[in-house]
Amino acid sequence: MKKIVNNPEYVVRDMLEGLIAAHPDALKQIPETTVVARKDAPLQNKVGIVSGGGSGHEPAHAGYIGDGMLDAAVCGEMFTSPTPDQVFEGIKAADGGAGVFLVIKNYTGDVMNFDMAAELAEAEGIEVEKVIVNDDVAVEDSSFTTGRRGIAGTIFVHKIAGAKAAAGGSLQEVKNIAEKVTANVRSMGMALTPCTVPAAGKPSFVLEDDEMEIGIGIHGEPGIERKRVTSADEIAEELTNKVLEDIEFNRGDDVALIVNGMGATPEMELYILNKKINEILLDRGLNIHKTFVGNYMTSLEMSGCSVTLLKLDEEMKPLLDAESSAPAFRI
Amino acid sequence: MKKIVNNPEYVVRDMLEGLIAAHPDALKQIPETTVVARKDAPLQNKVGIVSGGGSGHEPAHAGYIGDGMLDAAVCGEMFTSPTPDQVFEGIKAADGGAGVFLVIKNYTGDVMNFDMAAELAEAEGIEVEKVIVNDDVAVEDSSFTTGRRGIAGTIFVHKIAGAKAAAGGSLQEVKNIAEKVTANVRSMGMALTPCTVPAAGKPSFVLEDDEMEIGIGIHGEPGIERKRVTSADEIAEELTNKVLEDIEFNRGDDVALIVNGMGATPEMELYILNKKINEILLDRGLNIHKTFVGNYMTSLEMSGCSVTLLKLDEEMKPLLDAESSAPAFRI
Amino acid sequence: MELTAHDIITWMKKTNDKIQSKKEYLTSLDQAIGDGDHGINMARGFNEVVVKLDDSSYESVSDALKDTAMTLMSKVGGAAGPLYGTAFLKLSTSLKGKSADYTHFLNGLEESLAGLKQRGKSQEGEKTLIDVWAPVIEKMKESDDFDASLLKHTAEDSMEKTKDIKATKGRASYLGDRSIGHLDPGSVSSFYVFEALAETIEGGR
Amino acid sequence: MELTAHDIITWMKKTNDKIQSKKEYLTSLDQAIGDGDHGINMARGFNEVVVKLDDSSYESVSDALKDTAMTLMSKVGGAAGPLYGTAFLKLSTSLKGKSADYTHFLNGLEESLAGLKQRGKSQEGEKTLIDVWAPVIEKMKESDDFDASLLKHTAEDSMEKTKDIKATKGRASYLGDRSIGHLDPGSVSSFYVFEALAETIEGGR
Ligand SMILES: Nc1ncnc2c1ncn2[C@@H]1O[C@H](COP(=O)(O)OP(=O)(O)O)[C@@H](O)[C@H]1O
Ligand SMILES: Nc1ncnc2c1ncn2[C@@H]1O[C@H](COP(=O)(O)OP(=O)(O)O)[C@@H](O)[C@H]1O
Ligand SMILES: [Mg+2]
Ligand SMILES: [Mg+2]
Ligand SMILES: [Mg+2]
Ligand SMILES: [Mg+2]
Repeated sequence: MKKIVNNPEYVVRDMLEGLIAAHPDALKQIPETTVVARKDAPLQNKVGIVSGGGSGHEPAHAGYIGDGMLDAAVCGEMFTSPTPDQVFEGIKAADGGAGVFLVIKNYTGDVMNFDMAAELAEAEGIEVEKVIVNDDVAVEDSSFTTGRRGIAGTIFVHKIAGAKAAAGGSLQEVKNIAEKVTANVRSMGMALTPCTVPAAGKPSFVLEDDEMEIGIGIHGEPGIERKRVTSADEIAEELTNKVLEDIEFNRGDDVALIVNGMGATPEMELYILNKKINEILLDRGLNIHKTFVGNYMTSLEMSGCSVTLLKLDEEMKPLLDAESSAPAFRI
Repeated sequence: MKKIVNNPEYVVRDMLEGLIAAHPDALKQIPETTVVARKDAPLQNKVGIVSGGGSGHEPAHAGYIGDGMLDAAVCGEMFTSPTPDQVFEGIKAADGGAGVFLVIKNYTGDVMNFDMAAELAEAEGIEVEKVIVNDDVAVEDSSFTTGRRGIAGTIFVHKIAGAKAAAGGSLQEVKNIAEKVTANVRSMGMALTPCTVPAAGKPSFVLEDDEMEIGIGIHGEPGIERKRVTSADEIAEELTNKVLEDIEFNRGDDVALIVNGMGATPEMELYILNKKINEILLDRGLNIHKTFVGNYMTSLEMSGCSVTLLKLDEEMKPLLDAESSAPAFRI
Repeated sequence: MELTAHDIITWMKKTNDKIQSKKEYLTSLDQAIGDGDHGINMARGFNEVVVKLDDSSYESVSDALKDTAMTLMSKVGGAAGPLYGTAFLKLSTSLKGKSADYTHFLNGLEESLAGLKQRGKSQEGEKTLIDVWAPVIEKMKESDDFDASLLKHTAEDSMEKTKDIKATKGRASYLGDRSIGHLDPGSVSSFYVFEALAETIEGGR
Repeated sequence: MELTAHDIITWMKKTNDKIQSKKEYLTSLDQAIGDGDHGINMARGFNEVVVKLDDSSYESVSDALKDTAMTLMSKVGGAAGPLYGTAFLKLSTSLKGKSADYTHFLNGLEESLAGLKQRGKSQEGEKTLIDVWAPVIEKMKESDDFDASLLKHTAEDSMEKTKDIKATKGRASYLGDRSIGHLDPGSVSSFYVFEALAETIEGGR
């Protein structure tokens, strides 16, 4: 394991200190917690938007705090959902009297911890609503299972729900639009190399020099299929086609695209992927409204990528385009 | 070599197509060249700012094109300076009649190719000035050698020279401020792992599992010292102290800081470094005006980091703070 | 036999000892079919439980269990945190104002199991820690006093059986059939909990 | 003996063959003390030179050399591109309107060397391709006609001597003393250029 860290047990604590030091005017840490919030939070009479989850996905989620996006992010231990008391602190930090909206990625731990926090908040009279993002088409969605995971598509939920709240939307309106985004966003990822949780000290799985793993999660979970590394064009096709299959995309639809790096993949490779993805989408007659290429939802130093598509409508489009001051998603 | 690429010979071509596809409203590629320019270039009566160099350092340099930064970036082959004809195309694309300013990193190839391009441009009546950035303190600066390399500090030159040009500065004024930045910016880097040029197919050097290389360049050049991996705090100390030694930093000085990732290092680790760097700078009585943490000047999938410090004065400060619409450096 | 607050502290210390020494093993089980943090999370959480229990003095079993629950809830995180937190909280609530004799304790464990199922929206047979808690409690119902050896063996057998189950809940469910052949990490940590309980009972004899 | 435009084409084709077959070797030399692109760059450039020369027909040696120079300049990049471009451009300019007999050709090479030094702001002994060009030209001055074997051996010896030099120019200079013990990649490619010239002369006899 080669990492630039001090004590592996304190990576999250150290990171948060370095994060706040880098953005002293925009961010603050709620004392004695792992909650990061806008410096000026809570905003009176604005619905507060709170997200969070395990750490190791940077810039998710603290990088998405800012005007027009999140009010607070709750940072768990490495790949570990934060606890209810921490999420509750995040809710309190974001509560300006108009209620708080939780963006939760669909993992058992996240759902349980955020739900318990919501119960605590409601007991104190804070109105709380939530959305559970489940964009990962690598995983089967069925009522008998845990359902699909939440991955990079979550960023679009942050953005659009955040813009709605910034525009004065009510808690219910924010929830409605967040649910619409969730219903229309799909993603799929792959990895060339695994990642290593600092305190675990060894990689989450092992891939041979000529192997890649398709359908990878963002926590070093093994994917759904292991095969020989193919070309960028073939990878782009495999991921994009899978994403396009899951919900109906029709000629003329407006879409927004994220070509996401898993952490160690150079931007050059992401742009090479984007070339092909672009061709595929144009071939399908889709109208690419906006493209985002970069590291948005990472998995430590995993190398690989994911493709996210959001089918837009006239309500979502201006909200996606609205200004955001979040350091990792300036618009 | 594990990479998401098609034919390794065409990585730059493929990347540029994907880049333009992602930023269709902001960027254009000059046909038949590897020059990327602002969509609206050339801007009449504004000094054009052109940078460039070998590819493999993304987001450098095309990511720094935008209002308040570069007008054009000339993209060479992997780690290979672009040729004079290409640089000349970049100069023409940026020339709005007020002259063109070249930001060159101090490498023999870059200096020669850009100089020859400048001669071609001058022969066609375009006024050209330049600065040669040499911020890397890992390398000895002496008149008998090639001198120090240009690395991440170049971004500050782009930003401040770009802001001066955007504010209506003359070619000479742009040159003056760019030279001031160059005189006041220093950097130093290290690597945990090497990188592999796609067409070369094997890594530029080999490090054992417990080794790191200090004083690394951004082209897979070996560094100046190989040693056992130490903690984040020790790495931060070693790099920062070396940077602080080279020019005089006095208590009360304003500085701007870049904690730069080399490509494969997770943001988490960069923030862990920033925590310690911050402490060191505050201990020295320096006033950290602005901090930038992220992948700014990379070396493909190398893992490692560099630390850049710019000593600011009252002239540079507002120019650094001025707006920029460049995708990789939004301010 | 009746458990005392002191027994609860012993139970948690023994659990902690096991989890600390099996931290890497639990993590490697979770790397195989999950995200590789179960050992790290449980070790962090139970370490804090022991610190908390050592710093306090307890009149009742219920109070000691409540602090255990609250500490796990706020220190473990992930799926295991709310689950173990809920299980011990239900046990604590059920024993409130009561002696921890076999019947009361067993009733409490039944409440724990119900809490686990509700919190996890899951049932037996989904390859989760419920596949240890449920059969252990079922077996305990056949007896009318603590039986250390029965407890331990039932927990151990049940844990081992999780190997053959296909996961339909938790992170391992993403693997579908590929989850078969691996032990469920949460079931292994639950085995340590019951093994530690068995040893506490034996020591208390 | 006098070189013809056709000889120049042969020279460049032979150079290209060598460089293509030594592409990886050149790259690995550059990985050791540079950035690992010298073989890739030279292979790309000389390949284009051959395409260009094949597509055209030349009246004079100077014209063929000019296209060679311009192609290298616009296709190689890095340090080698402007350097080789300059060297062949100076040779072309010097031979303009002249026959490529030994004296004229040698004068031209001297112009090339001056151009290399000026472009690279460098001298002999700095571990660059100048350490092949300079001694080769020096040696040629002792003779009054093309001598293939002398050319080849001088180039080869000079190339090998770069191993012992400490680099003070180019990327290898960053390594300081650590550059000693490695061949200079540009000197090796320059050796191929002169070896190819020697073979062209031999063939032309
Ligand atoms: N829905 C569920 N119901 C009951 N137990 C579950 C459920 N989901 C997961 N578990 C248990 O939690 C364990 C994983 O815990 P842990 O690794 O700490 O959490 P995470 O999966 O969030 O990383 C699993 O091995 C399983 O026993
Ligand atoms: N200043 C210089 N003067 C003469 N030759 C030089 C100089 N700098 C570099 N070279 C030559 O160029 C070669 C490197 O070429 P190449 O690898 O293509 O360029 P780069 O160093 O830009 O990657 C060196 O081996 C050396 O022979
Ligand atoms: Mg987890
Ligand atoms: Mg080069
Ligand atoms: Mg886990
Ligand atoms: Mg080179």
